[in-house]
Amino acid sequence: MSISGSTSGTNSGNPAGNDPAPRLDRAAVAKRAARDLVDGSTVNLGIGIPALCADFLPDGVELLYHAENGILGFKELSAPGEGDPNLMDAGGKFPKLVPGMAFFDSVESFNLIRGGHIDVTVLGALQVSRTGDLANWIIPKRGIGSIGGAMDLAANAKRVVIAMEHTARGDMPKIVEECTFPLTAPGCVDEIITDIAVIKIDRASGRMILRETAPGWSFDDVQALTEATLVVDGEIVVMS
Amino acid sequence: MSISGSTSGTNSGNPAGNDPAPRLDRAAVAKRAARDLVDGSTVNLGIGIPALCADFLPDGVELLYHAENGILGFKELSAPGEGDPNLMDAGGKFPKLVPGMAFFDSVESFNLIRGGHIDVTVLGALQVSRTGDLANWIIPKRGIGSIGGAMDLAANAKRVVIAMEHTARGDMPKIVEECTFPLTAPGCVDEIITDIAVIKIDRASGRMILRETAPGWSFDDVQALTEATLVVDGEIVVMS
Amino acid sequence: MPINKISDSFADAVADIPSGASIMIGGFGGAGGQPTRLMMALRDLGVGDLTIIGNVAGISKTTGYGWPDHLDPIDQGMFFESGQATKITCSFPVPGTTNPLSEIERAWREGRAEVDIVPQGTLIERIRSAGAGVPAFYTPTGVGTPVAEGKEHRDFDGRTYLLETALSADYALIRAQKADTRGNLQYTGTSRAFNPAMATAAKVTIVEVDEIVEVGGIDPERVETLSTYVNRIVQREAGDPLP
Amino acid sequence: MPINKISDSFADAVADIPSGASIMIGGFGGAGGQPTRLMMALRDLGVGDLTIIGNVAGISKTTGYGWPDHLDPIDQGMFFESGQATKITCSFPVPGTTNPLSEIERAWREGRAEVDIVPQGTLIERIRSAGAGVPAFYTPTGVGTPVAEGKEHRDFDGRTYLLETALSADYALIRAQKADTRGNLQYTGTSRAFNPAMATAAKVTIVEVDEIVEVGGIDPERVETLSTYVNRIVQREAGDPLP
Repeated sequence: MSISGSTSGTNSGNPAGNDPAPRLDRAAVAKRAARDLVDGSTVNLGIGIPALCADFLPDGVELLYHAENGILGFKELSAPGEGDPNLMDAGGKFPKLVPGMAFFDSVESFNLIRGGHIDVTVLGALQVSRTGDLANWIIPKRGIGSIGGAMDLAANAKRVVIAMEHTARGDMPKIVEECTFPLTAPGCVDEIITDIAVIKIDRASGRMILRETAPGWSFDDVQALTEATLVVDGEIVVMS
Repeated sequence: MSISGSTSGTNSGNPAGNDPAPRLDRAAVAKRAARDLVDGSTVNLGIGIPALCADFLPDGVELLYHAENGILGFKELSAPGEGDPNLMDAGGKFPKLVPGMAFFDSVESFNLIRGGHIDVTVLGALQVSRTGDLANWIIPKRGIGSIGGAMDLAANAKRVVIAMEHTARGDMPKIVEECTFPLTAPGCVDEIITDIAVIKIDRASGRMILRETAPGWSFDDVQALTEATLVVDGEIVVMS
Repeated sequence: MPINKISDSFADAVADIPSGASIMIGGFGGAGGQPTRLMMALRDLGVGDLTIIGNVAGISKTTGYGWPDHLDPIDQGMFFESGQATKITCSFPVPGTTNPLSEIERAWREGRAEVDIVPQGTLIERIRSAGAGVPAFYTPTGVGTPVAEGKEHRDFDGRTYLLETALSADYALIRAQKADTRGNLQYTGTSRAFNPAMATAAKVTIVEVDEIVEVGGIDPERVETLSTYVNRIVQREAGDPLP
Repeated sequence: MPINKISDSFADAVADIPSGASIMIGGFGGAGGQPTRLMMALRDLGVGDLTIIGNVAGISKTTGYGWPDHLDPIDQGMFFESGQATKITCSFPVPGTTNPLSEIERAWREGRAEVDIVPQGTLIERIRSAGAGVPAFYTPTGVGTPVAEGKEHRDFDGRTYLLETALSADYALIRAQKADTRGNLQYTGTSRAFNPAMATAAKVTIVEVDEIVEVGGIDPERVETLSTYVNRIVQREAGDPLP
């Protein structure tokens, strides 16, 4: 859990009106991120766009959702007003009791994370650097922030995927050469999925490879909203 | 659990026949050790004489027995042939299921020990030094030994009591100035209860204080079978 | 006869907590697993200069985090609103930007409180270590971040780790669903969270439960906190409307 | 559809274990909690140069430790009798002086096996640390003893501690009573011991169970090993006479 869900939600789109085509909505970003989740994986989804991934799993894919507060194997939320305070997820919501769930304490929950047993975590971000540094827990001018499980997840999950809007308020780039915000973890991000692009980070070579663009967006269009230098390595396909 | 129970059991008494009076039997040593156990304490008893303490608790005293293999609150053993392999103590015996027991894994079991939550452990010994060093896990000439939970218990229990025969085979002293056997833990023993004496170790001053002697045994009689120098500090009473 | 661990009231259970004490407060954040009645008793006791150790702390009142919609949330912010607490160590004291300031953030901004923010996995492992007799351990979490400042770095097998130290407290206020009279505890669902580890890491552990049963009333397989760790137990009133 | 973790036979479940592998064997010592059928399958597989990681190891056959009187004990000594194992890390490999030599002690005396004896609390914490992503920790246990030789010593708050490192393995053979088809595990009584921690610390965890149930067949409060840690499950034959 990190605060990035709520903070990246403050992006107000494209006030200047010079986008070549519409950006994807949050659901579409989540849907694209969900497509890469592998059946049977143990997965931790951050709040915001990442949490929406659960609504868009491909047919036949079943994931084992983990939340930091000590639950594995939850699915949908209870109806409003029907939740049990003793059956909570890490976002403070109340899932339903379903077969196969497991409850445990916070020691065990972070053994699972720190021990590298989480296959994938999908998180939000304030900034991601070209080499995969992630900043998603504090806005410097606020002076105080919340870490929660974000540092443990970012540093230790087998795969770290960022699902977010491509830019912050006023089209300020969030994908940067070097993060100026305090880090959550250095060199941890494997892939970024945004409302205009899918970018793979090749940490070994320090390259950001543009893999996909939203319909109507070119390499140059995406690069214009990205401070970090993007490269092409193989075909660029249209996001779907 | 340490091997000392079985090894200290090899003492063959007093072959030279020059004892001033009989030595106490194993049950009497255990009974004397049991008298100091405080109601409600969490206690770990080693095998041999220490394990016998459970048979001699004063009226009204109820202890919470812990065994390293992950059980708290056990009492008597099952009848021969009736034990359940999934309800074992650390000595490999099978206690009965009684109300209030708790089962847990070895991580939790040693959190309890290492964390200093065991009020008293009663252990056997091969040697105890004047400053409370304990050796009870390996006989040097054998070259190989078993540590089990002995080092964790000796180093971390709030109070370490040794219950043993005063001397080894041939009246070789076990209570010595310096241990010649490899240590289980240095400076850990609080009290020694043997078949001829009760000795308190004042670790702050490095003194062994003789508190009690078996009926018919004088200070000098006990000192003669003790390599470490004993001192008197207060009255010496007769063991009972 | 073992010591009687049962307190007659929440006020009695916390009565000896002095000003200046460090207090662990169990649960995860949210209503479930939070020792709400013990917290209210500590607030009513009025002692000050407290150091609080929590997890998700003080964000429920302004965000509703982890509380059913029909109830007014109660959270660790109460000790900062009352001015009793001057420090908190926790992982998540700041709500999102769209929410009003929490009591903890307000106290921090006004210079009334020190806020020590620790990664959640490091926080729980530090607490667990205090109970388990481990004075320090290495973790990969926080390397290359502000959390690493001033800490020892060390490489094992080519990866860099931080040295983190055990975190104990004078008191732990925790919440369980069931206790037996000896002090064995059983939890329900996700209410375990920080409670079992905190029970092991404080000099005095005080537990708020729904129900106290006789010895034998908890399945030996379901004793999630051993009685050895528990000093005081208080039972809630039947039908208490708070979770 | 999640991966099928169920193996058809004990032989299948261990078939890919190569010579030279390191193998954790669960339980405490004694019949309860020991993955006896998996051990027999590994012996029958015949691979060699194995490193075994156990706890109380190889003393049941000569002492009866932890076995019902009417059965012939089976223990980790089998891998030393067969010559498959060349090393063991454990806490208790030597029976009392009044007992015949164990297979492990005999192999050690004959120079066929290296025996690494570790304090039990340090052993379980090293295994737990490997699963929990902690590369090293400090413990008070072993200071001033042969166990401390060559290890880093460090003082915290005036007491001296040893640095101990995480201990992982290629395979863990463990024993539980119940598994669901997803791989969640439930244990009975004192059979937990080293099993849950070992499940987290090996590259491949293989579980021997009495019963495999559908998902939902284990109470969510009683999942003592999470399915994430489990790679293969084998069910014993109904009425297996071994504990």
